[in-house]
Amino acid sequence: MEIVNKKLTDAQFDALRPQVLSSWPTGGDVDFDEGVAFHHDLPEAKRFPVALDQADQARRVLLQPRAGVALLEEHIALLQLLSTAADVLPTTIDAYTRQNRYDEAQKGIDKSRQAGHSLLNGFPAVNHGLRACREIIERVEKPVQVRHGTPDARLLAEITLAAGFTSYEGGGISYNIPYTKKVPLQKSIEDWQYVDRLVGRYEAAGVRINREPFGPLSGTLVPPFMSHAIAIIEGLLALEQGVRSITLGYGQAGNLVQDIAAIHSLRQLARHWFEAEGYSDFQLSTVFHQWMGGFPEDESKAFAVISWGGAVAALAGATKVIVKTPHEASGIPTGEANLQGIMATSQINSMLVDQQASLLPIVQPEIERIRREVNTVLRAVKAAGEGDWATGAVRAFAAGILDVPFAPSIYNKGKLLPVRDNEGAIRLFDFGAVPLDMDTRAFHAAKVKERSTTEGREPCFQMVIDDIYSISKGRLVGRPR
Amino acid sequence: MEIVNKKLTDAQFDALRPQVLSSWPTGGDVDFDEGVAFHHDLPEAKRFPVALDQADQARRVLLQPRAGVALLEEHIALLQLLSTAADVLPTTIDAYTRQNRYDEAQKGIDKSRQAGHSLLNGFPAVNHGLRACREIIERVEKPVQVRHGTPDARLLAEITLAAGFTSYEGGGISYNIPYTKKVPLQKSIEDWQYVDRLVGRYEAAGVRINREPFGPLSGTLVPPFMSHAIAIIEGLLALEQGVRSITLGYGQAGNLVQDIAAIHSLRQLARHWFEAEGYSDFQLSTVFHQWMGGFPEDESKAFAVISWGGAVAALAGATKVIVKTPHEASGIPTGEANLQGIMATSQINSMLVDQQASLLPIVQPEIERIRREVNTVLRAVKAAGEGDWATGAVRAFAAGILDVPFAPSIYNKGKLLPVRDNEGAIRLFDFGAVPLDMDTRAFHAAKVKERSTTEGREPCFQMVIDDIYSISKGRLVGRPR
Amino acid sequence: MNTHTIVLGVIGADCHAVGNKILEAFFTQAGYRVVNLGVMVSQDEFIDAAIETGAAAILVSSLYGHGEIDCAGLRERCIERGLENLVLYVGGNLVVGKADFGATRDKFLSMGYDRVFQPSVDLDGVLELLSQDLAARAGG
Amino acid sequence: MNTHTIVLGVIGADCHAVGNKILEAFFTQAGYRVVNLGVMVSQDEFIDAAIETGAAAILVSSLYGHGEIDCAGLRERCIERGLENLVLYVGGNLVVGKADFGATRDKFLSMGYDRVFQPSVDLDGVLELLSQDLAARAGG
Ligand code: B12
Ligand code: B12
Repeated sequence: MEIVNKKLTDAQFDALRPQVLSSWPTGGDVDFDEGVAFHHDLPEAKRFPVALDQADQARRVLLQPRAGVALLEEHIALLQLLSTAADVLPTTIDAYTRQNRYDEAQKGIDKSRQAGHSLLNGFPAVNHGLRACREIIERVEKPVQVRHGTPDARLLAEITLAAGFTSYEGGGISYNIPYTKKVPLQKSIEDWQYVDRLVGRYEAAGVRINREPFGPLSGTLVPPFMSHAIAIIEGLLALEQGVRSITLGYGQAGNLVQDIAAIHSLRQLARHWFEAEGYSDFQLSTVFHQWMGGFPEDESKAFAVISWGGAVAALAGATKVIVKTPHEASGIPTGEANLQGIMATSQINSMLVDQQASLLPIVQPEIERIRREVNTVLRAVKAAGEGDWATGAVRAFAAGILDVPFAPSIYNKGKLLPVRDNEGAIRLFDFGAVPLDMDTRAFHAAKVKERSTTEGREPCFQMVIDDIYSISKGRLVGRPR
Repeated sequence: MEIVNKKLTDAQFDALRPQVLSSWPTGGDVDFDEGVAFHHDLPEAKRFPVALDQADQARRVLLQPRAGVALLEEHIALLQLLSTAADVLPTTIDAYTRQNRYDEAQKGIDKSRQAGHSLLNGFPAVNHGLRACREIIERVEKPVQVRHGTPDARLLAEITLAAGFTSYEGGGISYNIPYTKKVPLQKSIEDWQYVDRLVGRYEAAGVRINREPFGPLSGTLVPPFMSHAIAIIEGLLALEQGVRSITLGYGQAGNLVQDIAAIHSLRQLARHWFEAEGYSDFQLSTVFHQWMGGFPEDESKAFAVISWGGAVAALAGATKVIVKTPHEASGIPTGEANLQGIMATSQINSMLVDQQASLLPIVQPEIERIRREVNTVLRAVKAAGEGDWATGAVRAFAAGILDVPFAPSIYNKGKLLPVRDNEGAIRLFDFGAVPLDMDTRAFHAAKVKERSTTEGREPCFQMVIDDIYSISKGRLVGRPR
Repeated sequence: MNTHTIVLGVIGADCHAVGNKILEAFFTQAGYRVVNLGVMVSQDEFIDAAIETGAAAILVSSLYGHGEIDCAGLRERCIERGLENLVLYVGGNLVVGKADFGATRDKFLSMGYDRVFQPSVDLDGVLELLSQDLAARAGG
Repeated sequence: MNTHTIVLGVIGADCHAVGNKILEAFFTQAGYRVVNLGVMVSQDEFIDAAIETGAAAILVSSLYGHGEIDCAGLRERCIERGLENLVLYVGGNLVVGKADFGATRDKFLSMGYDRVFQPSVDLDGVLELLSQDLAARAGG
């Protein structure tokens, strides 16, 4: 049976729940009502949706790092350090937990204890369990979000939300296609319906929890219209399950105009589609990810990339910016390196946040372009699903209507080929099976031609490879040397 | 007798020369013809005007640090280190030499030898003399410029130019008003006529030496029209003496639109005035100074300020950018810190240099405004001088037609009071005696009012002080807390 | 031109796909027969593929930080399964955190990898080393 | 409100004028009678002004890095010229380069300055210290 975008009934949800909670021993500690009671007692300062709302109202950009280590005390100390400079905090989950490999996560915890430093690339929240997660919320004075990359994130959600986390990243598409190889899309969308329904239940119990689809996807030359289309679909799926606070994300491309247009169009398009599909009374915000592709190894150069991300986040007026660090090219950052990224971002952010208005005139045409592309693709997805967004998403990926460049999933066609134009904006070199209209195709082709003329070479896969390496090698457009 | 803007005759120049060369023993080594011969043998790669030309043609932005230490070997090693990343190099002169206090410079050299590290804030080129300066040129593989702040820079010029330096910063106004307290403007302009005439003589001998008036002046809230007016006057004074390669400078204000407009208008206005005054056959380029006011102490924040400067230099299409360092707020940078600033700038520069065109539409109105202000002021200066730019400059400062905010010179009125507007652009709060037209005044007043309404306080000196501190405290507009 | 077969893949629970796709394109263009297992490859999958295709080398990638855990024991397992003469390379962001590469290299050399590479490695250089190592292995 | 006179200035060949103008505004607003000598002030000019105006304190600024050379001997010279009881402060970027402030402070304390300040100093705090020090000096 194909999946449908329909709110899970209480009976359906309750039937799934025991199996979820018993998939690892720590699931047994989850008590929804106790969780709700704890949330009700949380001070405003620890609530993610409140922080987002206040930021949008004050036209400020919230700064958020990524951070997670293997052991609880170290993790709390890390977040306490970062909370001196960040506005909202993460708990980044390790990669074994993301694949539900709790045995291996346990090995990672044990070896980290022996080694005296973290051997895991995140905090294994499921293994540590509810009490430990609760301690994070109790001992950290700012809102904390679960950030991960988990196709089946049901148990993780049950534990962390009951523990008091007030925001949960991910989605059935965005935490599958870039993060897995063989998980069927239908399966991950189904499992995320569960997560969204859980959030919807908290909402119904008076506890607002923010949900954030993962915007950047593969982080590598993703054209804005594609990540927007997917973000909006995930937003629709979440709304249907009762989620009411949604943050849609976008990963910096590098071209100033395109990136500002992307944030504006994301906000506009999401509102439009959410309302057109009959949802209202939602709280919508945006998150801008500083450059998500390969970073330069040199830390000073990394600071420049970070600063440019901070600059554009401010000029675009995103609600939140996810901050990279000078260690990005090398490894999980130390707390200090993480702070450095936040400090640089904070400086440039507050220097530029008053300057948004002057750029509006030049971004309008690009907003219009993205809008047209997104609308075309979303209509095609809806048509593919015969009106149903869940079915539509699954069929659209199978048909290549939705297609994420450089994603590892076998359920992703991988036929769409992006390339930068002469000003560094991401355009399409091969449209794959994405059903863009003729004018749009002609526009992309002309832009790519302009560049290939400048460089005196035909558009080719080497050009794409050059673009993948470009920022790590100190440029934006991967010109031949 | 008042000073006039007239090419020094050979007789006048030759009469002054013995006195200049004998003002310190090392002057005796200067041999103009030998210097010319040395210049003729210099490879292209060591010639400043060539580098500027190539950069403008390739639409690249040259990166230049500031650097100078007390002792020769250390200074050469420093430049060699920086030449791995910089495009063109400096030799920054110490502050005693700038005041012709060669005795004290000598003490600084001696104490530095004892201490084992530099106790001077620059390289005392006069004390070290011609042979030492020649060694710099011989052992450093890129063009080197003398950067200083010297009201009477005649001997320094004789020595360094004969030694093979191919660019010389400064001017009779820009190296007086911000750098001295009691040197009469007439005196410094006269002394700089000598310097320019010397450069003109090299030019006549087939040796092109670049001249660069110091654009940023006090580095503190200088409105673009004021620094432009002064830069253009210094350009005219230099042209008259036979200089042919001129780089006009501008210090970053912080507002994107204003800064881009400033670089564009500087280039346009200079060309216009130079040609209108009958000069042709000059080589004109621009230099953008990364933020010249107080820096944040935190190095990560400093990286953000540096990166923003690098970004705007690229987006504005300046010929050259002067790079700050993460040590700026604290002290003369180490070579490593200097490299860090260059690396960050290099990264952001090459990421943005292809994106200039898209910003043009939004900077036009500001270009128009600056053009109008500069033209008004320059016409007033010319009128004050009854057609003579040198006389005009002296009288204009006396009358407050030219007025540099926060400058220490007693020959500067200091009545002009700048303040940031709501988007961080520098506007005028008190016009002093600057003869701007009524529409322009109304525009400034409206902009200042807009901000004071936002902040709920009258424009006042405290607002100006807040703006002086703002970037070092992590913002651009100095809002009340 | 050589006709060696090499196996590529990203080990463990690691999903970083971009470098892997570039390596595939690069070694293919250089004339190798490339068997690319993509991301999230287990030790046994690497070995199965090498046996099946008669590969002369396995090039393991690990980007996400768990390399230290995921890569340990691969050499022993190769030998157990009869792959005595295999060239074994590993590259990427091999450990958690920004670490001194010398120490990381020693760690992985002592696990039995023939060569250990940083992300910033020049691939043309790798090509040369690989053909040397394959020649030496064939000769020895 | 106090009615002490204080002398301000930037010592040596130093042209940094901005901080000096802010200090003048700040101490004036705080009620001091401020004699501001501006930039490029010699040791003797400081002392002449202090004698002439009966100042209770001299606040020396040095931003440009030659502080170590320019500021040495001022205390001795004050005493020579009969200013025994003067409060002597110094602040700014006192040495060449980014240095550990503890070492810099010790260096200037041992030159006879009563207090030594970094650029990032909170001026309200300085105000308090100054009134304490002036009171103590008057009492002692
Ligand atoms: C893009 C990216 C992602 C994307 C990946 C999308 C996709 N499916 O491919 C997304 C956002 C999904 C992602 C997720 C995660 N990522 Co990630 N990611 C990156 C990033 C920014 C770029 C990687 C990239 O594509 N580079 C471009 C390619 C061309 O380079 P490359 O991958 O390095 O490969 C080249 C070389 O390494 C070399 N090479 C590689 N293998 C081999 C083998 C041999 C034999 C040889 C010779 C050479 C060689 O050649 C390749 C081609 O040039 C890097 C940081 C960086 N490099 O800037 C982090 C980074 C790799 N990610 C990291 C982490 C930790 C994660 C997460 C666990 C989340 C987290 N905790 O932050 C998850 C992983 C979940 C999982 N299950 O794997 C860390 C790893 C930390 C460490 N080792 O200490 C990094 C280093 C960032 C950081 N500093 O924290 N990531
Ligand atoms: C603007 C500036 C200039 C302008 C000055 C214009 C003018 N006439 O005022 C120009 C461009 C002309 C200039 C020139 C030079 N400068 Co300058 N300049 C700066 C800069 C960027 C800002 C200074 C400023 O205005 N700050 C804002 C004011 C409000 O802060 P402030 O000056 O620090 O003053 C405050 C505090 O220090 C404190 N304070 C100061 N004195 C005292 C005293 C007491 C008792 C107390 C309690 C407090 C106190 O209170 C003040 C008010 O808050 C600084 C670096 C920085 N801070 O970011 C470099 C800096 C001061 N300059 C420096 C140097 C070296 C020079 C030059 C020699 C050129 C060179 N080699 O680079 C020349 C000086 C020539 C000369 N004869 O003096 C160095 C000094 C290095 C060192 N100490 O190791 C600095 C630190 C830059 C650097 N890192 O290299 N400069």
